[in-house]
Formats: sequence, structure tokens, C-alpha cells
Amino acid sequence: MRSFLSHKKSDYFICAAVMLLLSLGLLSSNKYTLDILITTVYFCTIASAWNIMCGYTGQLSLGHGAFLGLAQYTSTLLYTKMDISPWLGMLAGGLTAMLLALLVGVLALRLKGPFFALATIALTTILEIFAVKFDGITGGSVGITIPYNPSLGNMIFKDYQPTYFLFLCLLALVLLTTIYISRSRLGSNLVAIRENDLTAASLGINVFRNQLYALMISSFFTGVVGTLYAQYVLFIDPAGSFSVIVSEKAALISIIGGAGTVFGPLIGGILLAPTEIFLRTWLGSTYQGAYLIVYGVVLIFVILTIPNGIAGTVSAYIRKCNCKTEQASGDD
Amino acid sequence: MLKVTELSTGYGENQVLFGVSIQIGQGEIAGMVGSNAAGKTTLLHTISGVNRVWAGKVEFCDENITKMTPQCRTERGLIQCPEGRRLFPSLNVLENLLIGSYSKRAKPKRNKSLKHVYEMFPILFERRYQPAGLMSGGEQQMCAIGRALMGDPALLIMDEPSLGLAPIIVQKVFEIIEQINREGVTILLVEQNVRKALSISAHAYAMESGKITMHGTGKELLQDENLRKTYLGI
Amino acid sequence: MKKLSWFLILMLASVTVLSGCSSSTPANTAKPAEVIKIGVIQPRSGPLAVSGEDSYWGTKIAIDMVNEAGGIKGKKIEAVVADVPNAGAAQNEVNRLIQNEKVKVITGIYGSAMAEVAAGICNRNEVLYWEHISVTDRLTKQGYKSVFRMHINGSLFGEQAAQIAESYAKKIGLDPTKATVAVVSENGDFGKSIAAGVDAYTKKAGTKIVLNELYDSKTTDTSPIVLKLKASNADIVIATSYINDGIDITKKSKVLDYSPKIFLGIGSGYGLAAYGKSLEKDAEGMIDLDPTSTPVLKNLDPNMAKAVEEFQKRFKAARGYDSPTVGYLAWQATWVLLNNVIATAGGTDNLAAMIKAAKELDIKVGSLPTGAGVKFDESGQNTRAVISAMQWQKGKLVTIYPDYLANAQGIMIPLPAWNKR
Amino acid sequence: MLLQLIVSGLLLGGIYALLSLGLSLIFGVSKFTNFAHGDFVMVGMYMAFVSYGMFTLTPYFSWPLVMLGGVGFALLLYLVARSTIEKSGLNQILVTLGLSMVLQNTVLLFFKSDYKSIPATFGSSIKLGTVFISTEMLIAFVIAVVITGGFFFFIKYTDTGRALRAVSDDRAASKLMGLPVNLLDPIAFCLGIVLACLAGALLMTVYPTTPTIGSGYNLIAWVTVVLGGLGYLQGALFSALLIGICETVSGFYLGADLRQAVYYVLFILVLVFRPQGLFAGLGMKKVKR
Amino acid sequence: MLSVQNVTKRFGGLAAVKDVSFEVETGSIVGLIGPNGSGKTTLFNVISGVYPLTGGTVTFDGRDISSMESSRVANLGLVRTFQIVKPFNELSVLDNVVAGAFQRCRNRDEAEDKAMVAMKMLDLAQYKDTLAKNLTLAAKKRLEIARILSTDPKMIMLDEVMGGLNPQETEQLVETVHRLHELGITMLIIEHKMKCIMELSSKVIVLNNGQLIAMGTPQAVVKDPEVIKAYLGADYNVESY
Repeated sequence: MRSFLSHKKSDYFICAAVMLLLSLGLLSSNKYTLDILITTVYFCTIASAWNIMCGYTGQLSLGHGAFLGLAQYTSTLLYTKMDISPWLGMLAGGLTAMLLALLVGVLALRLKGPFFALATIALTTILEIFAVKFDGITGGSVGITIPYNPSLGNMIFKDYQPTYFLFLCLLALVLLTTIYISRSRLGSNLVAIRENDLTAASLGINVFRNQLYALMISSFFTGVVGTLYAQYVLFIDPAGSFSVIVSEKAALISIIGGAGTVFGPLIGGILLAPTEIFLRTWLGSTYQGAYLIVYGVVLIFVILTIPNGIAGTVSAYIRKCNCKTEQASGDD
Repeated sequence: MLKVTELSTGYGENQVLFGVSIQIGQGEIAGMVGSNAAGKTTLLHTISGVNRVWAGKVEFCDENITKMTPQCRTERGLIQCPEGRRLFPSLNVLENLLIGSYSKRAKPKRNKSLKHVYEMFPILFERRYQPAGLMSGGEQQMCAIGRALMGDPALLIMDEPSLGLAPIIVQKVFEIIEQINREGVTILLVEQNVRKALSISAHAYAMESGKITMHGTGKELLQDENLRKTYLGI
Repeated sequence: MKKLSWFLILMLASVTVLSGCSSSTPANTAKPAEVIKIGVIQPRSGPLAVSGEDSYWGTKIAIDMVNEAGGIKGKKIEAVVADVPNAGAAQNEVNRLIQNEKVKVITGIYGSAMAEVAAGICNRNEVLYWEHISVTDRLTKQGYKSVFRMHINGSLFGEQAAQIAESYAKKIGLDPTKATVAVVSENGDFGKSIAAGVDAYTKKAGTKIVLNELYDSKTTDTSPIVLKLKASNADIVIATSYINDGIDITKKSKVLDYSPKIFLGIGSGYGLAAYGKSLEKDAEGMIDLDPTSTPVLKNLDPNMAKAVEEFQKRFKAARGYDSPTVGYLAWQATWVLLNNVIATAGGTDNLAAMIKAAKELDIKVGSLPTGAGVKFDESGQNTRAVISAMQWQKGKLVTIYPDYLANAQGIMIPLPAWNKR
Repeated sequence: MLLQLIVSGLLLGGIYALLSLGLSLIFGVSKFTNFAHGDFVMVGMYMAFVSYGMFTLTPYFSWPLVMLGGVGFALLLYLVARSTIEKSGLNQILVTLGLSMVLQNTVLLFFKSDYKSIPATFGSSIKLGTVFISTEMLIAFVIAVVITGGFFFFIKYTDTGRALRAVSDDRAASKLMGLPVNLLDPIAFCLGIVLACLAGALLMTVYPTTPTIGSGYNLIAWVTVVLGGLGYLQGALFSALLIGICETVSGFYLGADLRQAVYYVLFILVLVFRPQGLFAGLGMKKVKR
Repeated sequence: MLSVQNVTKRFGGLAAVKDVSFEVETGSIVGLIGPNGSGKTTLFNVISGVYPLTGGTVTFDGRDISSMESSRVANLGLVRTFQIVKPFNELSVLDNVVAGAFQRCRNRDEAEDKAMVAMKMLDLAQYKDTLAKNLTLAAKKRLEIARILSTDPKMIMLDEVMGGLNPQETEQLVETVHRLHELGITMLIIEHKMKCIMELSSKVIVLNNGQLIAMGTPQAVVKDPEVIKAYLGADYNVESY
């Protein structure tokens, strides 16, 4: 698995192919189809952003909802209270998320395994409580409805295609960043840290600083995609924004798809996001919660049988084949 | 008593032992020497059943125990006193000793064994309510040996019992080992203290790179010019 | 790597086909509308599922009853049902209903976050959105043309609650300007908007609020809240709670021997069957402010009375207990929607006609089982929605206020100490 | 007033102790990270509810049934999670998150999402000076204390208890000593989950339940375990009481909507600045990395 | 190049290394030997910054590195291997070495080239795409060396790289170490195989119970009665062999 470091052209090729395929959705004008696609791409993007930090360094964050929510509130408040265009708000949101990441990183990155996960969950919950408490600024638990004034400057559109297009651009950006990182020193350092932080440090890799960079990049993209989603749904509230569930989903999608691979989160998102929607539509109105049982069982099954995720397992298989052919032809 | 035939094992894809065969007779002290990473501890772990056997056979008292779980082996009196003591630091001395007699084999004799251990190591009685982690190295080693004795061993495997101890304590440890042996317990002793180990061993093996390179009586090995070379690598 | 890309492409293709399928199958039903399709959305999984499910059954029974009576102008009503546990799902499902199921009317939804999203999309797509429960003021304050709310909004709710408190205060000889009020509310939108309404009204009336405390409804132990109430020593307590915390506040009041002169509970916290069931004798005398769930059938129009009776029967059969307030609210909202709006507009094809029909509705207060009437203001808010005071008497919830809805006399006002109850 | 708050908090903390002891035990012995622990509290609550519904047994009497059910659920958890023990903690978290999803929604499917509660048996209180003590809570507390006492007796003085502590100290050495680690794992799971279920049954006497109630308890359990020091059972006990008191006191003085924030902040601070827990250093060895 | 002065490291009350002082001259190979548990690896950990030291100073290349983090020590050009091999198991051999090479390179191609040089030197080139966990122990040990080699070190510390290898593999590795030495890399080597130490090092330091008991040429050290006692037992009769 994780041979991504040595593949370059094929990564760009796959990336382009996937984007091309996904952009076929732009031909549709059916808002439901587009909504499914948007939701899918949204989760792909969040999961990919999550993957930059957690997939590559092996730290399990269940608190990306904190970055998401903070960015959503930043951009929405800038837009609704100060009339600053979401285009700027998006950037501001990403940056505030990054600042939060800096704080979280300094405090919590020395924690490992379940404790990092728990600390991030606690952080998300604390932010949710504060968002509810300080209702003078945040509107409290009622949330904020973003007025529907479609225009390019407001990043609100009558049809869903432009929004979808923006989501696609963002996904492409995150994927390209991931490919770039995976080939860069940062990426190499991160996987080294994931495999063994002590050894990594002995090679001269500053464990803390590299993880912090990754967390900041990851949170930036999480924030940006969060603000875009807020402009799409036109509504934010503490429970929805600072949601541990969203963080959990990002993690599960990445891991099922294959954490620490460029395309794992993409595969996970494309498989799981629509599945969830269809299961909910299919079972949700007849048996309460049944779709989540199915979802949960699938998760357990995948994690127990293919812990490296789909992409990991597939590329391990490919590697095996390659090795065989190499041996057969006896090259090197 | 213990017969290991052509044993191979390893970790992951790395083979560590390559067809090791040893044999220990009833009531004797068998010594095993070899440099670091020669595979001694791996062999002992495999005999105790913690490592899976890749190939070969382990027999104990004429019974094939190759695939038995560690606890089944303890039930048969195959007890290990591990390298580095490995006491349970948050348990007190008494509790550590009692853990030694967890097996069905040892439980009925618990009180007798405990008395015996206290007699052998009066210091343990004095410190019986002290957390084991807070004792000195020598005391810890006594406790570890005591714990092993609580299991009513037929064969006691001792992995580096003198490791990291002051010379005077080392002397004492070897006296104890001989004493235990006199009481009828067969002993497999792995030691870095070659001279001592070989001088009390009836039978001895030297191991290198996962293979047995020499065997004979303790005296023979001790006088063998090759041992010094092998062991010191000169 | 090539294989990986093939795998990806294959997957994408299958997903596209899947989504294509789901969007194309319902499109086949483009045959002449023999049925009238209505979107019914409720949170039926997730944390709001309790009341979501109750309100679903309210809506479903109303639709069934209309269908059994021959439908509207001979056409049967078809409910297209969706589970909407959160705002994201609302976005998705409402779009599905509008785009693929081609519904022109959507009714729901109970939860306010989902209502916000659903109402926005419906308005943009020129679909009638008929809210039956969510109380957040803002829903009807955004200039939406096709959004109507049958239920009372939060600030009106709070105002009426404060009014009721005032009248009871007068009854026991308290001077409203000298009485002290303590307000505790769960910190969700429900509690907050009601607290704001109470606040506004008491300011007008000159009553002093000595404690205005918010708390998290997920809280497990409410004794600090009760202790705060006790410390505030207020004459009147207005508490907005969900069921879990509502039960616990009452339990803790008893444990800590706290009884204010008047205790008014608001919302599902004090009115659900579970409240009476788990508190048994201790529920006696507790007052719940909400639209009534014990309609006085004899006060209603005979036809309506018959329908309500039928509803009560069916609800009990379906859910195993008497309908709580949300059931009635959902049922009556759907009932009005079908019989008074869609029937008048002659179907759902013409939005303008439906809006006109809704705006022209003029049903006097007391005509619907919860005592409400219907008259929408410009924003689409029903101005004739009312709340009433219900009281637990002998294990049952009876309505004691206002008089035209009352089926019993209020007891234990002011509340006696716990050991004298 | 403060005294009243502390007493209320203590009573609550007594019940929290049960769930955090269970979590601490499983984490200590099997090094298993259970993120579904709170859901077993929820399951325990439903078991108590069902026993009341079917046999009108109050939780004071239905606990044997709850224990039996708890063993069943523990074995289910063990079965699902067995292959992840001694492996990546990440997978343990994910598997238990998945399990939590399944448990919550299975309960939802069978019991619907309504709040279920059972009527109070006493519903009265005892007055001690200026302090009121709820009879229900007091009895629940006493039962919790008895169970905790029994648990500590078991863990301290029985062979199995000692073996559990030994495994928790040094898993590899325990194997070498011939302790039946494969058997002790399910025993730890059973004990831990049964404690959680019992906590649920006791909570059922005071609070209503709903399928999603477990997540809150899960976080509380983890907060207590971390505050108490990992795998350090007495620590979990003390910090459970502390959390209980913290909840009531901060709820009163800071505002009821900030009470959770208080102990989450405390939790993060302890994690970051004192990862060995609040009570470490009292003759306990430090947690190794 | 490396100067260790009065270094002490305690764990709790236990002194694992007591007041050890020695020098490693630029361009030399120094052997560090001693029986099990004598504190050799602890000394490595203290020098490389894995543990903070309790007392004394460590100077490398003229800079005080006593309280430096291990990553900074490595950046200065002092890197080490671990006694128990710690390859990045899930990465290919190339990626393992690239992780080291990246510490001195900006872009990947450069890093890969550098890694390939190191891998060729250690006979690993043919395993380029193999996952590190699938290597043999000998190859893993070489991988460790290749990985630190690719960081352009001034000095490397090898912790029992010959341990567990068969004579043939040992032979090859000794040769490799010789070649590295010819490149001008200073080395400090922990080794149990005295033969290797004798062949490689110009100076040998002997630790026992955390204390330095002998220092000198290998030939002198193996004849030192203290050393023989430490290794073979206190009452081992020196004359008797």
C-alpha cells in the first residue's frame, strides 16, 4: 500500500479522470441529483482534508467539526453582519480554522491515540456549548439563516450547477494538494511519523512541527469547504456545525476508503455518501434508524476485514501482482 | 524431561530459530549461553508457548506440547522466570507470589509453597505488602524466583537471572538456583555469566544466530577454546 | 495504479447509474395526476425522533381520513414520506421531493433547523411549505411567500404563557407588579424564543424577573437548577423543558422540597404521557402550557368532533398511547391544509391559488381541537394559534385554561408544600 | 447551599463511578479503547426498563437480569472486538464507534425513540440538617457503593482479580507466567460492561432513557478515567465523585448551560498538562508511553 | 567530534549510566561494548537526545547538544540506528530511505537519487519497491544504515547492527561499514561480536553497570582483567583459559 510516494503521473491522471467524470454531473439540472453529488463531493473533500492530517500522521481527530464550525460561523457572521462577501469570508473562515488548529496543535498534538481523539471531541463540544451560550454574536442554538440573495458575489446561486462546480474545484484543489504533499518532504516526514515517531525524530524530523503543519493545512481546507457548504445550505446552527458526527463521518469515509492514500477518501466518499442517502430514503421512512444499523454493520465489517481500507487493499494487491511480474521478468 | 527437536520460529517474516534441538534430563541443570540476539530468549518463549512454532516439536515429560497454550504448559509444571524479572509493579510482593500459583496445579499447594518461598527468601516475607515495583533489583529477582517457585515447577526456565545485579547478589542467585535444583526441580538456565552458568550446569548448549553451535557438559564447554571465541567473537 | 483508476471509474459509473435510477423511477409517474402528492417530512431518526414520529402519525392519519372520505375532488392524496433527521438531510430530501417526486406541497417538520432549510428551498422552488410545529419566530420573518405556520411562534407562546401566569397570580391575590418570576429554559431555540417572549411581556406588565436561567436539556442532573430556583425564591416559575429534564426538575423539586406558589411548565417536558407515567402521584397538580391535548369535543363543531374522535382512536391504535400535543398539531395542520387550502385551490398545481386560499382562511378561535383558529398574517404566521393550561389531575391531563377549552377546574393553586400534597 | 450541592454531586458521582470503573478495567486489562461504553449504560437502562415492563421489577430487584444481559452484551462486544485487541487502537475506536451506531439504532428500532422511564418507588427525600437527600439517589448510591466495594474486593482479594491486575500491569509477562490472558480478556469485558449496565439500571431509577443517551455517558466515563489516571481503578473512583460534584457546583455557580464545558475544559487541561491523571504520584507509577 | 563528559542518567533512583566520559575523534571508529544491561543503549539514547540526561555534557562538533531534541541532534549530522530495528514497515524500502534523504533535499527527485546512492552502497537497490516489513533481518539492518546514511551524517551511531546476523552476513556488513568509514564518516558502534569490534574500531570503550571500566585499543581491552570479569563472571579465572 502507500506506494503513492513513488507515483506521480498516474496520480494526476486519475485525479483528472475522476474530476472529469464527476463534472458530468454539471450536465444535469435535477436538483436532487445535484444535491446528492454535492453532498458526495462535500464529504469527499472533508474526508480528503481530514486525510491530510490524520491519514498521513496516524492521529485520529474526531474534532474536525470544530474547524468546520468555526469557519462557517466566521464567514457567515462576516456576511450577514458586515456584508463581507463570502469569497473573502471563505478565506477568513479557512484562516480562523487554521488559527484554531495552531492552538489545538500546540495543546493536544503531544497526545496520542484515543486521547487525541477524546481531546478533539471535547474541544468540539466546548465550542458548541460556547456557540449556544454567546447568542449575542452567534444567534445561539437557533442558528443563523443566510438570506437568499443569489449573486456571484454572494456565492449564492439559483441553480445548483455553479455550487457544484465550486465544490468540484475545491475537491480538485484538495486532491492536488494531497498529491503534492504526498511527494514533498512534508508528506515523507508525515508517513515516517505515522510509522514510528521515535525513528522519525532520530532522522531529524521534527515530529511536532510537521504534524502541526499538516493539521493547519487540513483545517484550512476543512474550513473552506465548510463555508462553501454553509453558503449552499444557507443555514448554520451550533448542533449542525460543531458536530462530532461530521468529524466521525470524515474519519470513517477516509479509513474505509483508505487513509493515508491520495484517493482513499475519494473512494470512501463516493461509496458511502450516496449509500447513506439511499439507505435513508429507502429504509428511513419505514424503519426508524434501520439505515444506520446497516451503515454501522458495514463499517465494523470493513474495519475488521480490510483495516487498510479499499484503496490500501487494492494497491497492496497491485503491488503483489507487480512484484510477481518483476520477479518473472527478472528485471533490476 | 524436555526435548526440543528441530525447532524453527520467528517474528513476522523473520526467522530467528533455525532447527534448534536440545534435550534436558530429569533433575539436571542445563545451561544455555550465547551472545545477544542469538535467539535464546526466543527459544525460551517458544518453549513456554508464547511464540508460535513454525516447524519442529517440543516435548515435555514425553508429551507433545508443541501446540499447547502457555497456561496448559504451566499446568504441567513448565514455569518460566522471565528476563528482567517482569514483576507486576502495582501488585505487592505477596500478590506477585500468589499470581505465580494461579494454575490448578499449584493452587492446592499454595500455602506450603508460600511458606517455602518465605523460608528461602525471608526478605520477601518482610516486604510482603510492599509494591513490587519499589524494591531493589536483587529483591525483585528474589521475588521473581519466588513467584516462579509458587507455580510448583517441574522444569524451571530461568532467563538471565543475574542480569543487572550487583556481584554479591549474583553469587546468591546462583546458590539459590543450585538449591532449587537440589530440591528436585529441573532447571534450564540461560545466562550471560558464562563461567558461573557453565560451572553449575550438568549439560550446556551454546547458541549463535539461531542455531546450536556447541553442546556438551558444562565443564567441557567451559574448557573449550571455541566457546571463548564464539562468545567473545574473537 | 491503472487498476485502481479502473476501479474508481467503475465505481463512479455505478454511482451515477444508481442516482440516475432513483431519479428516473419516480419520473415515470408523469401520467395525469390521479393523485395529489404531498411531501411529508419529519425527523424520524436521530435525537428529535420522539416527537417527529408522533407528528408523522398525526399527518398520516389526517391524510388517511381524507382519502377514506373520498379524497379531494375525487383524487386521492399520496403522501411522499421522508426521514429528515438534520439540516443536511432536509436539503437533500426536500430537493428529492420537489425535483423527483414533483410535489407541490410539503408539510412538516417539528425541528427548527430543518424547518429553516426546508422553508428556504420550498420558497425558492415555489412550493407551498406548511409548517405545523416548529416555533422559531424567524421562520416567517424572512419574507417567504409560500411558507405558512399553523402553530404559534415562540414569542407569542411566551407572551401567552406570561399572560396565563399573570391571571393565575391575580387569582391567588398576587399583585403582578410585585410578584417575582423565575424563568428557566432549555437552551435550544424552543426554550430561548419562549424565554424572550416571557421577558417581553413581563416588561410590559411590570412584573419582575428575578432569575432567567438557561440550561442544556441533555443535562442529567437538574438539582443545581432547582437549587437556583429555590435560592431565587420567586413566586412564579415558568420552566421550558423537554421531557427528560422536565421530569427531573419535578423530581428534584420534591427531593429538595421546593414548591413555588405557581409552577408553569412549558412544552413537551410537562405534558407527555411519560411525564405522568414516571412521576405518578407527584405529577398531580403540575401545570403544562401548550396547545391542549385534551380537546373538549362538545365545544367543537360536530363534524370536527367526529373527526377528532376518529383521530384519537387511530392514533392510540397506531402508537399505543393517547396523542400528545404534537400529534394534534400535526393532524389539525394537515386537516386544514387538505380540506381548506388544497380543496379550495382545487389541487396543488396552482401555487398562487393555494396561497390565496390560505390567506383567505378565517377560522375562528376554538374551532380546531387544540383551541386554535386560523388567520394568517402577511408573513404567513397563524395569528389565531393559542395555548392553554393543562393540569395533571388524578394521573390524567385536563385542560383548565382558557375557559372555553377547559374541561376541569384548576386545583392546587397556589401549590401546597410537597408534604401536604 | 454548597453542602447541598456537594451531597447531590456525590450521589451522582457514585453512579458515575460504576461506569468509569468498568471502562478503566477494560482499558487497563485488554488495552482496549471502548468508545461505545456509554451505549452499554443505555442498554442497561433499557434492560431495567424491560424488566419493569415485563415483570414489574424495579431496578433494585432486576439487577440480576441486567447483569445477565450485560454479560451477553459484553460477549457480543468481545466477539466483535476480539481481533483488534493487541492491535491498533485506532481500529478499536472505529469498531466501537460502529458498534455504538448499531446499538443505538437497534434500540431505536425496537423501542422507538420515546423517553422511557419507570415510576419512582419512593420519590421522597430525607432531610439532614439543611441538606435534602433523595431516597432514590441515596439507595442508588448505596447500591453503587456496595457494588464498587464488591468490585474492589474481587479485584483485590480473589485470584481472578489479582490476575486481572497483573495482566493490566504487564500483558506479555502475564502470558509468560501462564495466566490465561485469552480468558481474562472476556472476563474483564464482562465485568466492565456489567458495571456499565448496572450503572444504567441504577440511573433508570432516577432518569428516563432514550436510544441516544449513551454518547453523553461515554464522554463522562472517559473524562473520569483520564482524570483518575489510566488503568488506575481507585483514581477512576475518586474522579467520578469529583466529576459529580463538579457538575452540580459549576451548574449552580456558573450557569447550568456551561456545566459540561467546565469538565471538558478540565479534561483537556489534565490531558495536556497532567496526562498521568490528577491522583498520580500517590505511590502509583507513571503511565508509560 | 563527539565529546561525552561526566554523563549520568538516572531512571527514578536507578543510575543507568554513571559519570561516563570519553571522546570520539573525527574520522575514527569507536566501539562501545559491555555485558547486557550495562547501559550502552541508554548512553546512545542520552547522546542522541531521546532521553534528557541527568548530569554532564555532550558536545558534538563543537556544539553543546546536552539538552537538544533528537531531531535537532540529527539535523546537526549525528544520527543513530536502533538496537531493535524500526523500519517504517508499511513503506517501501525506497520510501524508507527517501524519508531520510528528504532531510537534506528539497524535491523528491533529488531525494530519490540520494536514496538510491545510499541503497546501492548497502545492496538494497533490488528491493526498492518491497515493503520494509517483508525484508529479512539482515536487510532490515542494512536498511536502517541506508536510511541514516542518506541524511548526509557527519557521525553515525550503530546499535548492534550485526546482532542476529549469520557469519556471512556479518562479514558483508563489516565490509560495508569499512566502506562508509572510508567516506569519512565518524562512527560509534555498540557491538556484541567482539570480532567485528576488533576488526573495525581503533578504540574501544567498555561499560559495566553503567560505569566506564576500560578504554583503549581493542587488543588491550580484551586482555583487561576487568573486562573479562565483567563479561564472563566475577570469579572467572583469567589464567585458566
